[in-house]
Amino acid sequence: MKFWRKPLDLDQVVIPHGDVIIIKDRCKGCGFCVEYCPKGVLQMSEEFNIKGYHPPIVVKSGECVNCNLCEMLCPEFAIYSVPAPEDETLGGAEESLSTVEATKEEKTWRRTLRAS
Amino acid sequence: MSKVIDRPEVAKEQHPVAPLLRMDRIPHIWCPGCGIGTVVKCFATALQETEVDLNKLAIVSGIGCSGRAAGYMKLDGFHTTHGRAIPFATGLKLARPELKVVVFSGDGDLAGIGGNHLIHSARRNQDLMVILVNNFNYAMTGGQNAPTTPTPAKTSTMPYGNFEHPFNVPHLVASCGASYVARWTSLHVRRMTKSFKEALNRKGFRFIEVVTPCATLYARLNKLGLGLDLMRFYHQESEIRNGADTRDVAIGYQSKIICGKFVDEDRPSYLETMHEYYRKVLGDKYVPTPPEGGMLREQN
Amino acid sequence: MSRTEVRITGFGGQGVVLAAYIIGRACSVFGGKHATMTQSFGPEARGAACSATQIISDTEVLYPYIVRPDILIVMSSDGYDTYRDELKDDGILIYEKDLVHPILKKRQPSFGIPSTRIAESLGRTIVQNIVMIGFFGAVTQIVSREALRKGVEASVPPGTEELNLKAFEAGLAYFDDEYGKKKTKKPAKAAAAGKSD
Amino acid sequence: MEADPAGVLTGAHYFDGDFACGEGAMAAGCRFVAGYPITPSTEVVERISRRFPLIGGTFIQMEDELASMAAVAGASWTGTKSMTVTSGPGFSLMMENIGLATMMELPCVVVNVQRGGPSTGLPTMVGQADIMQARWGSHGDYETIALSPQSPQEAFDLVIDAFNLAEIYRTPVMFMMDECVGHMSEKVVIPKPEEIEIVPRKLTTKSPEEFLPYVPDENLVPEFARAGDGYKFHTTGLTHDERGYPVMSAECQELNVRRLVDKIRRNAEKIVRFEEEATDGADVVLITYGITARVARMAIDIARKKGVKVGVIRLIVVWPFPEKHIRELAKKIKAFVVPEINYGQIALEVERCSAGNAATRLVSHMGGGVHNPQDIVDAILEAAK
Repeated sequence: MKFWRKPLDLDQVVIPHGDVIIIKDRCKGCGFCVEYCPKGVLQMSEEFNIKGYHPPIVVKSGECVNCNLCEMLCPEFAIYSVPAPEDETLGGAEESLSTVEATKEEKTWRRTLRAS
Repeated sequence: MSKVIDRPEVAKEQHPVAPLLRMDRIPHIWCPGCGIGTVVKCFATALQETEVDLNKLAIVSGIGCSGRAAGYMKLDGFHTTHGRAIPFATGLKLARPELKVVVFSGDGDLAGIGGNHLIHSARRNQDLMVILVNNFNYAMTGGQNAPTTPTPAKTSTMPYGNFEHPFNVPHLVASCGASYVARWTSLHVRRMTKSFKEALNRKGFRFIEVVTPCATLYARLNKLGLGLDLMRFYHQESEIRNGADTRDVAIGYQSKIICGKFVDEDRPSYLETMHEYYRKVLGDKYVPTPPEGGMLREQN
Repeated sequence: MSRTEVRITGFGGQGVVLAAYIIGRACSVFGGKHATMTQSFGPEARGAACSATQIISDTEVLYPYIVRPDILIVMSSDGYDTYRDELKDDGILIYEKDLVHPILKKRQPSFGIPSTRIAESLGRTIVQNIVMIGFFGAVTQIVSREALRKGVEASVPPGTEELNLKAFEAGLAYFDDEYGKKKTKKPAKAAAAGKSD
Repeated sequence: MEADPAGVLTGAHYFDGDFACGEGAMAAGCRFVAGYPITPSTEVVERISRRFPLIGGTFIQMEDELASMAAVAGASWTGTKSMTVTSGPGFSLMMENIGLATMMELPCVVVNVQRGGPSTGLPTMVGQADIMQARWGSHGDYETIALSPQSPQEAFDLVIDAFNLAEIYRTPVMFMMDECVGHMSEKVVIPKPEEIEIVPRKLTTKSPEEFLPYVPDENLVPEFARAGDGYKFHTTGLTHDERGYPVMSAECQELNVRRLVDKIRRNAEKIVRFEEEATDGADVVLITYGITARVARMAIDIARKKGVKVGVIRLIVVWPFPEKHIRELAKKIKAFVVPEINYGQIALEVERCSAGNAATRLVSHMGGGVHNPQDIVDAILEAAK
């Protein structure tokens, strides 16, 4: 993860990981989710859904921080994210962090991530 | 890892707000790029996060695009007549005071044809939560001029541009006495949801205006691009000023949109005032309508 | 089938409507008769000549408005001017002696009472209309004094019964004193006034 | 069931029709009233607003009649017996939401103390010219129930029936008083609570999972779930299916509207109510309602003395109209005489039902007063020729 300025407590923070779920035939191609995904996880696809719109696809799999912004913005109830299963998202370097108890600071950080 | 679900019937059940929606009516009728669905999502999320008793919550809509919201939510949902959502909701609330009653409707419906009800309900500080989705025009009927249309935006009945002065709705309801007044755009999903959560747990007249894109009509008639372009505009031109004087929050054409929580006062609500007053003047003789309503029941 | 039409008129604040109401209530609820009241509404009910009408009958009142009153009770000169001509040629005129100076007609029995002055002497001008009711009852005998008394008692604001009953009795007494003993003017029986229709 | 004693002021009273109507509503179990002041109906809500805080009811004076009727519709969804009160101009404003209540199938009572119209007309004086508006005033096809009292006592008695009919058929019921009855005071006897028969709201016994808001029973009336009982139903003024979901199709419109109309029409014989006197062997039959019925009886007495065989039908329930009965009667008599305080409304219905078999003679009065009985006598004599 890139930071404009590295947080002092970066080593204590758990960066959540999420899976994006797209219900593509519900999509009307407004592009809100693609535009506002803070991690650039999504892109409009070339594919048409049954209504003839281009639904989003996940292009940066593993980058999702499960912030739910796509889910909140989507007017069609067509996309949402869920926490990624632990075994898939936690690589060796981050493994030690997974056991760190959530601190007050961490919660603040999460809220900051979630702020639109 | 990340996935695209191709089996809608499975995904339907999994969407976090699915339990609050009438999934048998989704997809809804709103246009691509319209923001009403976003407001519904945020409201549903607020309901989930506040854990209000959904059995005791009613949603009332008037007519128009936003008026369809009551039909998509799995609540006691009332889709009423044009402009009359607030008085209808008033009847529901007063006849069964334990209900939480939310009015979800549009700017034309609530501030235009229903404008009289809006101001009087705010004046009484009636125990209603009102979500006004403002897309600056009468969209369902084809983009006609609304009481919120900024000057000189074009509408289908002001083809040369609107010359009428629009309402500054937060100021209108605040000056009438509403106890909670906020405005967000449909881009401010977190703050909007937070406002909904706060308002759900307040008494009195709680008013939240949400500025949303109308891509099909308002944006097209004014060559403002797609819904996404309007969202980008909100991103650039909205300014959060909590506690702002509502006199300063009028919305001009493509001007800055002042957002925030403007009013949050602990004023006695209509029901509180009524109960307190009757108790004072009638004493023990006062028999209030029971919380579960004044319905006659068979005596056992 | 007897039908007696009564009009009561006065100025706003004299309790014209309440007087008519009490008479109607006394006749129907306590007196076993039928009594139908109508009243003037709107601006005219608050200004100049206010009026209420009462139709008292042994049978159901079919026509709710008065045609020509058998009894005209006037408590103001405005009311007298407005309604004097409609009184039946042999109708009974009952008037507030100090406020109304009627041109008496030979065939119209007339009975005056200084009801306002009497009310003043009882301490409250406001009970003037109740004095008038007592007087009306004594003059017309259209319903028993007892029924009228009950009508007054049941219709006045709680706590004022005593004063109002005093006013009522004063009205009765005035008649008994002024007219009752004189052989020349017998009580005009309502039955005599009420023509068969 | 019996009336709730809290609302019943048992005893002999001297009330005007408006007060009697208000008392009748409270005796019927009405506990929500929304209204807006208008002469000559205001005394109804004045009575109610004084008594409601003592008996557990809520009155609110809304900002206009549109709001009043909408609030009544909302309140009815809580199972509370609800009513609004108005006169002609306000009745016009209520029509939109009377339509909503009809479409949503909401029991409620709309009192119209009729005055002279059109427009502001004669605010303090009598009229009967809203009878057709009661029938057809809201847009679209629907059937309505309307009652018309002739005295303060009936204003009390019949408004209870109005509430009961509203419950049985899940529909707004129009209570068509007139200024004369509303403003006349007479003796009104209010019985004991146990002598007053009340129809309570019939709630569904189904669970929320199996409940659909617009599945009709054998009377074509759907079962009711109140707001706040966990049914989470949807209802709309749009044409809807059994789930209450809007369906924009001719087929759904056919089912929806046909049932709305038929639930009254097919039960019309049960709802129709009139008083009939001496129609057997009559040459002339008067059709009357409201205050006019009383005045007409004077005319009948006079006409009978002149040897005319006159019968009379007094409509207690004005809508539905006793169509079948009038059709039969038309074959046996010479003429109908219809006195009403308008320029011919029920007369049109009589004429339609008599289908050319008997003449129909309107005795119209434009309002501001009641008929001179002689005018009705003249019409009877003319009709008997």
